[in-house]
Amino acid sequence: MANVEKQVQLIKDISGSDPYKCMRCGKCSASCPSYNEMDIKPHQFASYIIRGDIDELVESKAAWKCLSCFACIERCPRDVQPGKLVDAARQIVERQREGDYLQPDEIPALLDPETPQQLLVSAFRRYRR
Amino acid sequence: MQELIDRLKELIADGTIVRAIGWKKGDMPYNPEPAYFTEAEDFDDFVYDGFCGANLSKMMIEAGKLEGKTAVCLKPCDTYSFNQLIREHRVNRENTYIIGVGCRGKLDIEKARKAGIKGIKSISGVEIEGDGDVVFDTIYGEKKMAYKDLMLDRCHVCKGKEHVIYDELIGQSQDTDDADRFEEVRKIEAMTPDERFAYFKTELSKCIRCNACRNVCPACSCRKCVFDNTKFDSQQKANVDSFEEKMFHIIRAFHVAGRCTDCGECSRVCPEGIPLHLFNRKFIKDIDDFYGEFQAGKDPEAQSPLTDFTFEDLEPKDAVGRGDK
Amino acid sequence: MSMNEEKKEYRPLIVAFCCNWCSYAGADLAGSSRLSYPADVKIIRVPCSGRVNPMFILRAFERGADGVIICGCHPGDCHYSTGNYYARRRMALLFSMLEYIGVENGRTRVEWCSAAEGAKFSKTMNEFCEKIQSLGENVRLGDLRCKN
Amino acid sequence: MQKIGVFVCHCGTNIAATVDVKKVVELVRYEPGVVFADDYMYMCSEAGQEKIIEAIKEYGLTGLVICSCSPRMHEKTFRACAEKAGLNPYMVEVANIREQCSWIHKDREEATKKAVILARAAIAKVNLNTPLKEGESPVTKRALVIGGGIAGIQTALDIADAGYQVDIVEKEPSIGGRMSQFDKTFPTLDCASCILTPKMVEVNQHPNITLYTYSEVEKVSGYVGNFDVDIRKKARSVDFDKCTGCGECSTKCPLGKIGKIPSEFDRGLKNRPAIYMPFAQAVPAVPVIDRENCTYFKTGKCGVCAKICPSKAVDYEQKDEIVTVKYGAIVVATGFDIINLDKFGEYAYNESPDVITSIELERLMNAAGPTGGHLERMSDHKQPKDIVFIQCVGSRCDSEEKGKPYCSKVCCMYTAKHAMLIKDHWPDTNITVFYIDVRTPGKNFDEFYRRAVEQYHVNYIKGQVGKVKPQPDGSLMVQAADLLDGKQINMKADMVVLAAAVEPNPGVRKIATMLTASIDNNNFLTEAHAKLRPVESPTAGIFLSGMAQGPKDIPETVSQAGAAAVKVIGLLAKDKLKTNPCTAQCDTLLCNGCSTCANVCPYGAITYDDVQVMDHGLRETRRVAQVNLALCQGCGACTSACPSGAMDLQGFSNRQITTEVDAICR
Repeated sequence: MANVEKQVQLIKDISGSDPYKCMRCGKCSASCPSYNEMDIKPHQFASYIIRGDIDELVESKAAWKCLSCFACIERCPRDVQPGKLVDAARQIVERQREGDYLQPDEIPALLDPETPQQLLVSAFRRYRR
Repeated sequence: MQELIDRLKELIADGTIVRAIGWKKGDMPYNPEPAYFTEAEDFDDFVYDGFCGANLSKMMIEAGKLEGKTAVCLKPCDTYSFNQLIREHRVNRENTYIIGVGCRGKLDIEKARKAGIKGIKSISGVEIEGDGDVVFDTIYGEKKMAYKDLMLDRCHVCKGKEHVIYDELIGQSQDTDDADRFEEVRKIEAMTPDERFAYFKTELSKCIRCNACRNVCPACSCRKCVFDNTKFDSQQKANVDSFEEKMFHIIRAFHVAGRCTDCGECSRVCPEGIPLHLFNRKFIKDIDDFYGEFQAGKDPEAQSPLTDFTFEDLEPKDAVGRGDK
Repeated sequence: MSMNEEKKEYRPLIVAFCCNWCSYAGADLAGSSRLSYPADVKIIRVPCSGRVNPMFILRAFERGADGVIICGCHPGDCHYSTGNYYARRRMALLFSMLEYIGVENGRTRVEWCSAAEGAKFSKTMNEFCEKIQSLGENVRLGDLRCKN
Repeated sequence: MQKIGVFVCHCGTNIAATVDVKKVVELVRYEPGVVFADDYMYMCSEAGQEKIIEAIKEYGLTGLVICSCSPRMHEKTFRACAEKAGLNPYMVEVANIREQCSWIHKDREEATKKAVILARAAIAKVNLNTPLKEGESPVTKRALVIGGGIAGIQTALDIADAGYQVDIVEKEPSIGGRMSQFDKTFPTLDCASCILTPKMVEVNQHPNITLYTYSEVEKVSGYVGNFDVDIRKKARSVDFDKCTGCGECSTKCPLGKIGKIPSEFDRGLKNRPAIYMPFAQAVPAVPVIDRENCTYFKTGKCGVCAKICPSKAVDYEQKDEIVTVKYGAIVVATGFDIINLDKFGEYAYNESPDVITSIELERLMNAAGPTGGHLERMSDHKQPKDIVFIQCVGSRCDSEEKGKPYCSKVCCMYTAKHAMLIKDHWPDTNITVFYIDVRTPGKNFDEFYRRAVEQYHVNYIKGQVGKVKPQPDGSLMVQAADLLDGKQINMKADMVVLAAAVEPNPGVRKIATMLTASIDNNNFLTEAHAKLRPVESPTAGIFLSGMAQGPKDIPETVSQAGAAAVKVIGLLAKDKLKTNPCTAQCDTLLCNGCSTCANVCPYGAITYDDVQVMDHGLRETRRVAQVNLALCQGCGACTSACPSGAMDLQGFSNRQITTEVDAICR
């Protein structure tokens, strides 16, 4: 239980967004280009985190089908930013592998087939500025 | 000086004025005191020299109520104070005849004492018209000091030799401004908070609450000081540790903020030598920085910065921490 | 600074002057919205921030307050049109003077808070309490004449 | 020494749940001056007040401290209660131990401690209270209504019908406001102009109503009962008395044919001439010249309208005129507009003429509108087959960058109305409404919405639209997700209608500042109390009507307009108002006559006089400040500016505040 709370907190910390702000309007799902590929839809991310079903979210296909196109982040009227939430879920998986913080020049050497492409794409989009 | 005496006598004789306010000789050559002159023989004691530092403008508050006109001798800087008093309706301009007297800077006997000059019998070279050194005849012989070196600190940051209000001028004035008015304030601002606190603690702990600063100050012109009325429960004379005791100087400085002309009388009269003008000058500097340059007493029509505002005024939170890197 | 072996939990004493029209109502709104802030804050109702005489602030410090905050209507929104403008100048000068004599920054604060800003009121008070908590007990402002 | 009674209220559990009320009573009992202390479940109740009255009589109390809810709530109640028992009402102080204590603190011990301190401060203050007497000020029996929409019209009519003079100031050339742009109204589908126009005419003909159209409030001074308002009557360039409203000028204006000036009334869907009436039923039926666009005003040439006007009413030389009028009360009914949609690029409003707002749709469906009531696409003038409605555009957003945080309240209902009206006229139109929630609280409201679904088969889909994309073939692709079916939808539409969020008329901030009426973060005017005083501003004499106060539909606006009118009538019916006795007072023995206070007084309430004073046996004439009690509003600015402390504020005196500080810091 405590572990779940910690994970929820971690997701909030990494994403910097508050799942409780979600009003289930579905603009994210409407905007999502990967919608059909996802088992958990973008507008459901917040509910999973609020309920504490982090494992399910982390193990979902959805987490790795997100293209990090950021359309949902851009359009979310409530600043819940589902794309950031799911990105945080991915980060949790990766951090459990103890691959925590990286310097940019370390990346090429670390690029092993085990690192999910999606994580890199998202990371680059997220930190591009 | 003789020209001044002759003119004052003449004014009394022709009925223009009933009395004059000037300085008369003190018990020592360096401590003349403010006085009223009405009869011709009163003028035997009249003196006006480098040691006549006292700002006589405040005396007009009471003198203005007397029957008939009063002449008052004002140095250039004193006229700012007088203007400020006019703005606050504290003096009766109609009843005042202002003689703008010349000034080449006023002298501070403490400077001589610090230079080791003791046992003074007489002093020469302090006339307004002169331009030589000051010569002390002491019981240890003759000592000399440059006039400038003997000047009050305030005269080194003189506002200028022009009188801003007068009925007639007698005597020449000189520019004595050779220092930066806010340098001392800046020096304190540059200290760490601990140093600043230590500095003011040292200075203020000397205060004996003699009220000399308050009584001499031409801006502190209230009929009854807030510290003497019951409106704030701030007068608790029995209790040495009272509010008044602790906050006196800061409240006094605040009360004259925007009204203080920086005449420097507070520091001149403080028997403990506390540099009280540093409070006032800090307010003046802040007012200049925050709301644009303002010289109290320059223009009696100008709105005081504390009774004025603009929509975009500085927020209080931005008024502090400006020195922090 | 001497530190006691066992540190008693320090709770600051904070006096808040709130104008009746905006900030006091904002504080009421914070209350009816149940937006909590520490009980260290005690509010004194004044008609306008322009009513706050610097004497009151110094008095509070002298009597042992650790922080004083003045809340008023936003510039332009004063119920009496202009009171907060004068307060703003007065406080800017006073705060700068307090800093000048070596008092820690942050013990005094001015915040504009409307009747609709209950959340802002609560947030402001929380921040202010935190700041005062970190500054600790007010020693310097207790006696500006500094005679111990 | 005062004899003070302290009464601590439980407020049910509102206070008692967090504050140990009994303990507060025990601890304040021995405070200086306190002779009686007690607690009660509801101090403000009849029984509670009875308790206070009894105690006043039994113990001969000279001062009261009530520890209860905010003084903004019940100070008046307790003052009246004291008065009933023969005590001066200003001998009452309220310690706010609910809003500022029990409701925000959780720890019982801490909250109790704070309650005691707040009570002590109030006790200390009461010890210094003095009986105060209210003054009187006259009431100007005339009201001003700012805004001539349905809210302002209804307020004005109600006040005028009660027999008081009312002026309406409207910045547009005609009254009517937003409602005059609407086609039909929900939930009964009445034609908007059929119900509004008669009211507009009534306003125009009412003997008690004066209309200032094409006018703006320029300056407001004074106070409740005695406002002075400067109204700028903008130059209409048409002589009011000569014009017959024949409309010949508008027809002949060369710019009307060129068609470069978009009509504000038709939301830019149609053009208008430079001399124009906004719409056919405009009141007054007198055109104005839009000087910014008029060729005569730009180049000095043309002058057609002046030449053809049969009654020679066109007057190019007319100037803005400023009139100053006295009012007893002012109603703000400045209404609303819809938000700018620039930041919603995903909905392609600026890209495609076929993406329109709901107000534009109103115009398109109106028989007097740009298309004569025929629904057509602005791009190709074809009748749309598939129409998509998008709800909550810019409403219910989290941050200012995204939009407005509130629900605009009217969109769900007018969208159902639009859907039904379209289906009624053109039954084979397919209508899809994308919603987040359908909100229909109100009489016959949900029934109305259900009719759209059940009778008209309007397709409601839960899920906000993500994107509207104009297609090369001229259609629009709408991308959304049906959240309940779990399907993403890509739907072709011929027309998209956006339910854009409402916002207060942007001019309201300036007006609120002039009136010193408070305004919230969304520019809605704040009411004096959200529940109990919803049509009054906290500023006395200022009343609120319509959307200026918050989103509301026409029935609600009309009821609020009536309520505001009643409050105004209640005020104007009085011959005299009691004035706040908490005014400034000058101690002539301390006053220096320095004028500092007069410089900061916002009301010009301070003058100086030479008066004879006796100061410790010394008789002299001094220049001292005098406060005009009718003008003084009790802000206290003078008291803080006064160097000598001569100026003091009754009810909030220097000593009272200082003693409160001391009590808190004890």
